[in-house]
Amino acid sequence: MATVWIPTPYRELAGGASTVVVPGATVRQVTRNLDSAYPGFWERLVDDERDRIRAGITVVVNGVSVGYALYEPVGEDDEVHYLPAIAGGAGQLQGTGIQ
Amino acid sequence: MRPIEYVAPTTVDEAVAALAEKGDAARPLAGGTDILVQLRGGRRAVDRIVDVKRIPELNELSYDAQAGLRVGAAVPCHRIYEDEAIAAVYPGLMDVATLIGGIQIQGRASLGGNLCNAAPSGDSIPALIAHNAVAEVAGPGGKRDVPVEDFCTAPGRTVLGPGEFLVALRMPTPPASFGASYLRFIPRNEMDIAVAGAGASVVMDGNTVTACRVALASVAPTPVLAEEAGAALVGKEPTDDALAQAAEAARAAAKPISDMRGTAEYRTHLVGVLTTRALRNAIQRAKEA
Amino acid sequence: MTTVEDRNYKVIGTRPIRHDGADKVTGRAIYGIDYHMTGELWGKILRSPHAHANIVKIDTSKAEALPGVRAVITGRDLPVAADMEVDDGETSINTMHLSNNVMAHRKALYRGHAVAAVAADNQHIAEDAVNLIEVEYEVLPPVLNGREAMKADAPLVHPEQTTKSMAFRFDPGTDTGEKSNIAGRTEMRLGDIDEGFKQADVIVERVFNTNWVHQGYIEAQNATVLWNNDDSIQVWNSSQGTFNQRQLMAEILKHPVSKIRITPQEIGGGFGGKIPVYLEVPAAVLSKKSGRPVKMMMSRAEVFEGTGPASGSETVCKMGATKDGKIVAAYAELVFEAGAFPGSAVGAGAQGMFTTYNIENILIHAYDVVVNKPKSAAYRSPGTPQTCFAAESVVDELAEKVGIDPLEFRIMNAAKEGDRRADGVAHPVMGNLECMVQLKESNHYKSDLGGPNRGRGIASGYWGNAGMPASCAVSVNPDGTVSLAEGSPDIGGSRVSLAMMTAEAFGIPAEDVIPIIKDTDSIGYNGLTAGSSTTLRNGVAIAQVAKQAIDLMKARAARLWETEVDNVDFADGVFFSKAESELKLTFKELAGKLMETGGPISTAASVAPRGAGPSFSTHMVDVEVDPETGKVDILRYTAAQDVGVAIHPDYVEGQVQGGAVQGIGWALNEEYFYDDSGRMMNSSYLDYRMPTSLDLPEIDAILVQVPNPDHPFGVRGVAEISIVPPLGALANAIKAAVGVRMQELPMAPYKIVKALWDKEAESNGAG
Amino acid sequence: MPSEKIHVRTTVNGEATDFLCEANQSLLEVLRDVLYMTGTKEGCNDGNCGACTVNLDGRIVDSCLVLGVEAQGATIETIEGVATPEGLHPIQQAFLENAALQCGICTPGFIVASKALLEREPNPSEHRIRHWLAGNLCRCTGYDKIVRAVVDAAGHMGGKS
Repeated sequence: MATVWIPTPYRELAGGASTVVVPGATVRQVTRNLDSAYPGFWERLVDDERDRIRAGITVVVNGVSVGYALYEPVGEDDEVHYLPAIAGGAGQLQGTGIQ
Repeated sequence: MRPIEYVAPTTVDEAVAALAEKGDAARPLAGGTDILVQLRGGRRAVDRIVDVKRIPELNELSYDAQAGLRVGAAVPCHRIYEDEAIAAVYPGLMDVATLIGGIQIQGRASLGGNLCNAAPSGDSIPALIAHNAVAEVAGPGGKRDVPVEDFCTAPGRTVLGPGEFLVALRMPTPPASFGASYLRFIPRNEMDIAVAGAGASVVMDGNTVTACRVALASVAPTPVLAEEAGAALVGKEPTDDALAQAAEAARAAAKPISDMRGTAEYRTHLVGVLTTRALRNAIQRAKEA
Repeated sequence: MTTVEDRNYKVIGTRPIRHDGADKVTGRAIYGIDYHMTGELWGKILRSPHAHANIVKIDTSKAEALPGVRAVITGRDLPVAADMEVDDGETSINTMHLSNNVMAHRKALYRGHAVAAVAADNQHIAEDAVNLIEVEYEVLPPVLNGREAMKADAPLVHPEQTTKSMAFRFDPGTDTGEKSNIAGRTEMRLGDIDEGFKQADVIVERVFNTNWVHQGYIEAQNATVLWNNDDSIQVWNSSQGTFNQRQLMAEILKHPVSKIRITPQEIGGGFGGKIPVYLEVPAAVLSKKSGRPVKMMMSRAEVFEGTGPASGSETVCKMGATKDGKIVAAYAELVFEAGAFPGSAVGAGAQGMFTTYNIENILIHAYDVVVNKPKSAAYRSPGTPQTCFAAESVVDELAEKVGIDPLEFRIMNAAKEGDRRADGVAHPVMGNLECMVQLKESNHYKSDLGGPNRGRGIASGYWGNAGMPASCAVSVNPDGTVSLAEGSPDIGGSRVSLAMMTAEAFGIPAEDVIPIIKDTDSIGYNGLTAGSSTTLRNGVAIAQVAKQAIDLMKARAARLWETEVDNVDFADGVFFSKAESELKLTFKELAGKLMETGGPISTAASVAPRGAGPSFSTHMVDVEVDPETGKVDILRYTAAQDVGVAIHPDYVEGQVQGGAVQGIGWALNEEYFYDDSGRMMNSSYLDYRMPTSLDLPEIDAILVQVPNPDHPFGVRGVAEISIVPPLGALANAIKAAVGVRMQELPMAPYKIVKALWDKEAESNGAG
Repeated sequence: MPSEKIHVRTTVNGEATDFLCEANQSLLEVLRDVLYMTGTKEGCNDGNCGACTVNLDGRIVDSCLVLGVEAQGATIETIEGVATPEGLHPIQQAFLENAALQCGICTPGFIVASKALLEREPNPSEHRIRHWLAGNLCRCTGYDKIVRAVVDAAGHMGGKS
């Protein structure tokens, strides 16, 4: 099961926890399962219309940025972070977000 | 830039006529390093540019021990600092000719243009004042002389009337044991506008100052002659105390504003620092002269 | 982990002459504005003279009547943009805001905000015409400072804007419903901050301010645009990312992305500032209206006032350490001025702030605040110079308080692989500690200062770097050279670094690779020339295209040798038979036989690399301060930086040196100087005061090479980090020289003198 | 409305060159937009960056601060005249070998300025080089490699640096 680090402002949603362990083999599944356990995350993190992580957020799996892609694989013992997408100009409309 | 008319007269009289015909709507062009920027930025608008560089008198640079120095109004800075004889006799001019702009600007900009631009920060003006320079002005009424300290009347304004323009700057041959210096403070080492500037000249008799002039830039609406600062040293040995009195008098003559280049308080402080340093430098040069 | 020496490269690490070099030293290189088209018009923008004003009425009739004027437009000529969030470089921006920024619609939000535009037969007529446009403004009070803007009674830049309390900056988050200039707030928390400060024996808390600064690229923004009769739009411009700009133009103009082609010309610097679109949009609309190609270029004042500088900021920084020198807690509150629209680099500033150190308890509050200044844009390690200036100043003071040498203190607390950043992510392989150690071993560190009023300052910095997608194509030429098609504008020598990686992969000299930069229709998607990512991401694509091409060539060798392809291998530029050792062909030899063995070979690949590899750097500077004038002279400067693998060491050093000098400018003199009405008073190079050659000593670059394990050539970004440490390093050096702790940038001479006076008054008062 | 054009005769890079320009056009504008010699660059258009440096009658000047009409009878050398058919000038070669450029927009100005320096002073000190080039802004390199390139070129041109 993956360890999800809860973005600080959303820790209330997770009962104050800074990390939670949820199952899932992709970013999408992990985020779904996170939302099932603690409702509200999906809406905050996912842009349903475009079927991607919201603009300005990047997902980091085990220290490696996978951008806004929902279908990236997540391994059994991986860590998943949802971070601001930032770099020297990185993270554009069709691009991957940046760690 | 708005459409302009360009004329390039070859005599003083033609230039006077070309300027007089248009009044305020005409402007002389020498090195162009200020006027073209102002025209492009919309800070000045003229209909006619009178290029004075083709008039022989304005390109003349001559020195002899009897007559002194004559610098045509369009003579670019580099001609001054590349003339070793002039640089040796007029060290204050040498200082400003080498610090106005960068090498490219010095290839074009003239002391005359710097004076006529009449910026409060005009670096050459305190040095010219320190060297007792006189501006030779031509106009519809003929020629007249104006001491440089009386030339600028307000930021960007001078005593020049309609049709008048600057022909040359004249400086007497300095007496023996004369030294001059101009120092300015800028945050960078080149390509900058003085936060404050001080020009000084002294005549020494042994270790006694017999004449002294101090002039300041960037601390008043025009560059100013700080007469009291010079007077404070005359008849005295340049001790630390005497220099401090001169610096204090210079500070009193400064009426700076606060702006992006520094606060009024800081500028007044700099006047003291720069006056002291310029005086020390001038005295050193006088002793070596 | 392999070292760079283990890798045994033949081309990587050498210093060939750049492929575009002859063009650039002879003046033949074509930059954006050098591109000319028959019938082109010159466009010019009318900009708001007010920092905050409603646009009541625009009368363009006099401008339109001027002979030589071909088109005049205002914000009403742009489509109404959707209220939708999109990514734009290091920040994200709402499409409506993006559109409003290139041309004001109903309100001018900063001085310099575009309100109308003209196309005319030449630039002088265009300028005259702009001055004939009459705009009636209702002037509103501006808000010019982030802290002021946060107050309840501050004028609202966007009256409908409410504060979003959110993970980062964007919807939906939690909307407070409260009308505010605070566009967003976020926090990062690691460990237990209260517990951390309880462990501390010494605590330092200070407030730091930085002013707005500009990237300062020498080539102004420019664009030549043709809106053709078939509604295709062609753009020739100076761009840090053609694909991103194509998308932004499509969003603003509501035009199909496939009908826009951007051909990047040579680019005269960017540093983040040429990621957004500005002139491209009005030039397109003017072209549509006039039926002619329209060329536009900003004046230098327009560049300062009408593009995207780096945010001004306030940082409250509090850190605690034990008496034996372990940093145990770090707290910060960041207020970043986003400019007229939300989206500063405050998130990056928060993430980078304490990242050089292993600190278990961290809390950072960050605010993104709109003010009546230009919309901020990326500038080299966006957000991080501001916050690291604060952190590195406080770290220095902690070291002083616990009596440990500042470099030793940093070494003791240096973050290492596996340690966690403020946002919880564990560090990968990186050379943070190695930079500090190599600096400690340098001659500079061992040298004496040699005079009064001199001081030495040290500071460290972090930048995360970027990945981003890349597409490359190679074709093997019959003479054994390789043409490399790529899509990232070359802003500082990337052609040569990409050619070198290509050469390495094919086993040929760098000179035998021909790198060509393509337009948006001629190559697959490419990310920005930004985020220190160009060499990194294209290197991943190059490794892939080279492998594909070599595999195809192995099959050709097999055909020639009448053997199975499995019997053919390739190493060091030579194809050889595993079965018969005498069968060998160099790359060049085989390239000459392609036509006889099945025809030409070219391959293409698109990649989206992961694992950019973070950058760390520590700088050391010696200064002398004139206590009478406050002038700071830089005597000696050394920068140690983990560069992964230096593909072309000269250009890597150049990035280190150039960034250090931009940081020096930011630290000492550069700033946006505003009057109370929001007018920038120093919008020229003369008064903005970037460093000249005479203001600097040699900049020594120590290249620490800790290869990025996630990259085929070990590359990690090198371009941005170097601007982060100088601010703190100079503040620390000034403190060491004359005993005053400068907390506001720039550390201009008048401020240093004032600080010295205050210190003297304080000691007199105390005495 | 275009005003009347003026006929100007000059020598540009050794070739007799005539052009027509309006009085408000700078020499920079004439070079770039009338003669299509775009090697000379515009950085600030107010004499503070040196990107438009040309040699005018033996002196380096900012061509943005010269009117085209002022060039009547003048001898002008631009970046386009620095290399010869035989090859690059030693300064150009030194800029390449020392990686003294990144984006390259300031490079023509630096090369024209450096050439004028070395023709005047074959063996300048590092400080003199920094002083001479202070009117040329570079935002990419931090100047280090530019200064080194000029020192190197001086050596190749006969100076002893």
